[in-house]
Amino acid sequence: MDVALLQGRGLSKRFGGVQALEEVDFEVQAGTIVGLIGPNGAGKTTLFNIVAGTFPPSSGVVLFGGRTITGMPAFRICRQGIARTFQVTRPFGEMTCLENVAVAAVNRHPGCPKEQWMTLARESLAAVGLEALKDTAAKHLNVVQKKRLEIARSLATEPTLLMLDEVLGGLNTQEIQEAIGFIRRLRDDRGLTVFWIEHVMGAIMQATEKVIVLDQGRVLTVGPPREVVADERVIHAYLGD
Amino acid sequence: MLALSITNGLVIGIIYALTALGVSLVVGIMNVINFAHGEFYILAGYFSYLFAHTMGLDPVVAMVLSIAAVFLIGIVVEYTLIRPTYGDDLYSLILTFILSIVMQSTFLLVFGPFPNKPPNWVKGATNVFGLFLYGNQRLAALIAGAAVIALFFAMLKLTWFGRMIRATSQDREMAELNGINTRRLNMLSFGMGCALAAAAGVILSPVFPVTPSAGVPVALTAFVCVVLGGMGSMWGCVAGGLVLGLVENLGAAFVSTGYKHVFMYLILILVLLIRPSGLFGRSET
Amino acid sequence: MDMRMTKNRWLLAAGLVAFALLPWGLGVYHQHIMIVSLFYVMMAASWNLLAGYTGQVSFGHAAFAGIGAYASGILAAKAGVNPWVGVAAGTLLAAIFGFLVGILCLKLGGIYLSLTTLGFSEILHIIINNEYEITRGTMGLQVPGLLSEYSKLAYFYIFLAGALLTLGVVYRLIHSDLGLNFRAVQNDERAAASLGVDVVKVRVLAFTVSSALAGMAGALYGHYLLLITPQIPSLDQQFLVLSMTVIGGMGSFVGPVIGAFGLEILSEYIRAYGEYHVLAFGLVALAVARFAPRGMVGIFRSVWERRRQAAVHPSLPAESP
Amino acid sequence: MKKRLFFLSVMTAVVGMALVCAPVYAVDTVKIGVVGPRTGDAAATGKAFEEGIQLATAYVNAKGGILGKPLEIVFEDTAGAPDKAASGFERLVTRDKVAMVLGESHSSSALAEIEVANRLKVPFVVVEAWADPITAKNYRYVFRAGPSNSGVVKDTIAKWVVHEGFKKAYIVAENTDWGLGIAEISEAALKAAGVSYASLVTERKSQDHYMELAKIKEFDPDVVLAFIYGTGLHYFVAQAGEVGLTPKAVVLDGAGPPSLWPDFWTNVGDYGNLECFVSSMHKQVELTPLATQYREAYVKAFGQAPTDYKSRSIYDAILIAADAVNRAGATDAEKVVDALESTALLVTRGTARFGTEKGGPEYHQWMPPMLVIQWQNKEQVVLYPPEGATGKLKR
Repeated sequence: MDVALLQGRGLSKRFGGVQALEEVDFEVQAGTIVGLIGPNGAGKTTLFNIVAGTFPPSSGVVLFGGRTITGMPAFRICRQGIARTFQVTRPFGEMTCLENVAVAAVNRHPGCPKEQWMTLARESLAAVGLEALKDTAAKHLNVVQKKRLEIARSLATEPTLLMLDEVLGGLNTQEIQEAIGFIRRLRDDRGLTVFWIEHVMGAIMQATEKVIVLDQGRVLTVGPPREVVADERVIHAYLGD
Repeated sequence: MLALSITNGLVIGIIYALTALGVSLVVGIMNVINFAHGEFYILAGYFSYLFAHTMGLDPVVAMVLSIAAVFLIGIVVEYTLIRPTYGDDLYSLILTFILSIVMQSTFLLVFGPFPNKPPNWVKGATNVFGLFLYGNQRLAALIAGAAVIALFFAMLKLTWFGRMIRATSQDREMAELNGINTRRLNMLSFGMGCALAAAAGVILSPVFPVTPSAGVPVALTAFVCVVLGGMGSMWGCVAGGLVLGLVENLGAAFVSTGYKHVFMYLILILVLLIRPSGLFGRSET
Repeated sequence: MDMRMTKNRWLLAAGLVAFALLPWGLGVYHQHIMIVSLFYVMMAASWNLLAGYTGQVSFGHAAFAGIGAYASGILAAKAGVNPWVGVAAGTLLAAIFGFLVGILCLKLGGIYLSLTTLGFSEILHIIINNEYEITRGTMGLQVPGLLSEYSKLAYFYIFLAGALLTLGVVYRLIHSDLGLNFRAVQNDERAAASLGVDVVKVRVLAFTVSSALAGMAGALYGHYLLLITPQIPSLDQQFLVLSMTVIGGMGSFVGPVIGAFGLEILSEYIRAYGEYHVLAFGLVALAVARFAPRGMVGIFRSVWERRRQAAVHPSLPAESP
Repeated sequence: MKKRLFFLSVMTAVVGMALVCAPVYAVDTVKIGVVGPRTGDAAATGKAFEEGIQLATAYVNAKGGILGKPLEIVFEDTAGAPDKAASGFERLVTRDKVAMVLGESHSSSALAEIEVANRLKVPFVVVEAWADPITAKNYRYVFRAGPSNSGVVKDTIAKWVVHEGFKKAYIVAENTDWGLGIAEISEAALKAAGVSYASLVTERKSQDHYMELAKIKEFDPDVVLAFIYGTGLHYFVAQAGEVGLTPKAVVLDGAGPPSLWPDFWTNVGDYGNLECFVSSMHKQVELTPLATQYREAYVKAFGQAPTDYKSRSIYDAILIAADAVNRAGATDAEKVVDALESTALLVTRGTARFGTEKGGPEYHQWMPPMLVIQWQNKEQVVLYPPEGATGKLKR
């Protein structure tokens, strides 16, 4: 079959004396929604940071569309078509929501007329339903709005792969359903591939085609969500002894 | 000439290292560069002069008092000026830079432009290995400086406070997760950094009398030491100090006396080009 | 909205014309103060581009002014080059040095820039002192003026043009796509990088432009004073520029202009108190940086906003600086 | 709120303008400007100038003032920086409308100021800035009632070196124009006198002179001519003692005042003994009755004997200026310059007369006699010139 859009091979990362990731292999197929789960400290965000170029792995390679992107600086990886959100949101607090999104849009279309990227920015903001707050400084938003803003920014980079880091935190049941619908539509309508760290298991069960489980820096298991949840090792890892 | 330049290089190097340790500590713990570091050094020199010369206290008592006073002032400065800017590197840089100018002009008003010198501990000079004469006060400064550095490292290794410092400078988030009160730690380490500057100040002021603006070159050298040794690395900064002392003195002896202080910047640029994390720094965060 | 814009524009134009005519009614002494203030407008506005808009503190801004001044001065005094060509050369040289220092340390982050620029300014001082045969050391290098006839009025217009050029460049930059990148980097460089902003490039660019503008200001200043001394690239000068920006309002377009005029005029009045005046500036700058980090502009703006919020219209249009 | 803000800014503007334009309602005086460093590294000189100004103003006004009006001195700070000096000078002329300007102790500042003096056509009497070009430029409005580098070296230092029979000399110069300039002149003078010499440059900000001293020791000189101003000299003298260069060799402080500063002895300790320095003042060498009168007035006003001779230098300059304006009969610049050129006034250091022959640094220059003094057990002993000597060189 087709080559995976995103592939990691033998990824390890060590911080000082701590082994955060050890020999991790994984694949994310184009056009799928893949969940990344695991208990706290399993290395999920570290893996995201390596893919996104925040820091290089100690060893191993990352392939995107079949080409290696290991060790590329973050901004270049973004320009390859990988967008990510942060677990703890990082809005540009002093800038308005529209400006926040415009930063992403303008770097997607450098040197193009302002109209073009401003349209993209407005559309992205509208897609997450924040258009009414476009002139509000990002620091005044609440946590949920900040998460939406991050997704809008990511969309404005017109990515092929969207990496979401716990975007459902703080939402109620109904909002979670809306969010799941939204993410599915991103895939169905825009053809985006989604790589998703989430603690809300219900969402993972509902939305993903495949789940990768990390524990203590290693891949515990990979498979369709239903199988994974039934796996004893996974239950063990989550619940402990 | 060679023997003298190496000896003098080591003496000056130890002194540089002592001054730089305070900067390194504060950078490691708080990620703040204290631009007023040199002024705290000078302040201690003035205190020591005031206590020993004007008030006639015993020089050793005067030195201890001066260090304690500067430690307290450091804590007040951290509490009032640095703490509110925490997390904003930009403002802590600007604030400490302005603070250094304010302190300089205050010194000028209070102590005048003349140099002030606390009394010598010892007099005369010693013939070292029959090779050259060397000022006794400098030898005493070398011993005192080395003793303070040793004491500092012992504290890092052996005490609870030292362990907290090492843990925090390695990984701040981990330290916070492990329940270290970083606020109090910040305050103590800033005070400690100032106290280290003060220790250097009281040890050195009998050799190099203090003037209001003499803190600037002191701080600059300390910064170069810290970058040279690797930001936040304590051993690196001691090594950086020794390297600087030697380079300067060998350079002055065999290349040019007028460009003595340029050598250290050349080394700095080389290090930044070749090994930006410094001679002993960790290569990534 | 449009009406207000055009009205504002007219007001701005009228204010500028009034300002441009001002020196005709002033004596030589006050003309001098105006010229020096305009020099500081150039310095503070270009420093603000760096510190206020990309969040990096350079302590070598005065040093870059020195590079411009000495390059232009040496060319004019020793090689007989036309001072205007010299000013251009000085600006270019400052830009080149800015670029080199920038790529040397900017990928390492902000603190390294601050330390390296401080070291840079120190090296420059030592070189100026040691190479006194070329630079005349602390004695100062006597240089020709920009015009064959010395006229304060003419210098006023030259400096006004220089200040407008500087402000124009800064305005264009911060209102272009780049301006967005600048502010993004200042707000959160990691988030900016994740959105495709080349953080190092943005910083090096801002640093290069800012250094070039400082070089131009320094070169013009040297040819106005007719004497170039190590005072131009000194830390005192750096402190003054920093205080002006901080007190006026860092990260705001008009802040440095207010700061430059305010402090320069104030310093003429408190000059009589000699040694107290640096201390007074320092204390004010410290208080402002600590309690009102947005400076005078920030204070005015918060008063303004509070007044608006109290008014009937609850909506809050974006304030453009 | 808006109204109040508007009102506030208008008030600020009005008060500002009022300050700018405020006419000075004061007693009708003759104003003379003084420039000097009141802040910065050389603020000590500013203090000395202030003392001299106080005594001289009292003296002149007691004798009836200038043109029948009281003398008023406006003292402008230069901070020792040429650009501030130039604008300060200009401010004295354009804002305070002074008749003439005196003072200065930095060559760099003076060189900037003479350009302004020449441009604005204001008589300027330089007091303690030694660089030759100040008078060598032969500006009509510029005078110097004080030593010049070449004057000090040729008339005093070089002659003293020969007089004491020194064979080998070492010149140490700080890396400023003054240090490097006077070192160059000294090299030429020593060469002409047949004294063998070597020289090196030291950094002005340097506190550690061990390496330089090691080099000097290898040369084994009889005398070290140290052209280091300020604190640096104290470090140099103390460290020269530590490494054993002195007392075998004699150190001459070529700048003078640093050896007289109040903290000299605390800073150098016993190593200050037998150090020599150049000065224009010594309490036992009072060449004129006015010198004695000056010292008595000083003691009366400040409770101690004068230390820094620069207070007396500015005192002399004020007397010379008052005399010239009185003889000119007006504060008109041209008349004052003419009067200055024909000055023959007895002041504390002798009879002031300005050279009028164009071409060299002697134009518009009065070179007062300088002394070489040695510290002998904390007592100042004059070694040179022989006619004023109060003792012999000790080694």
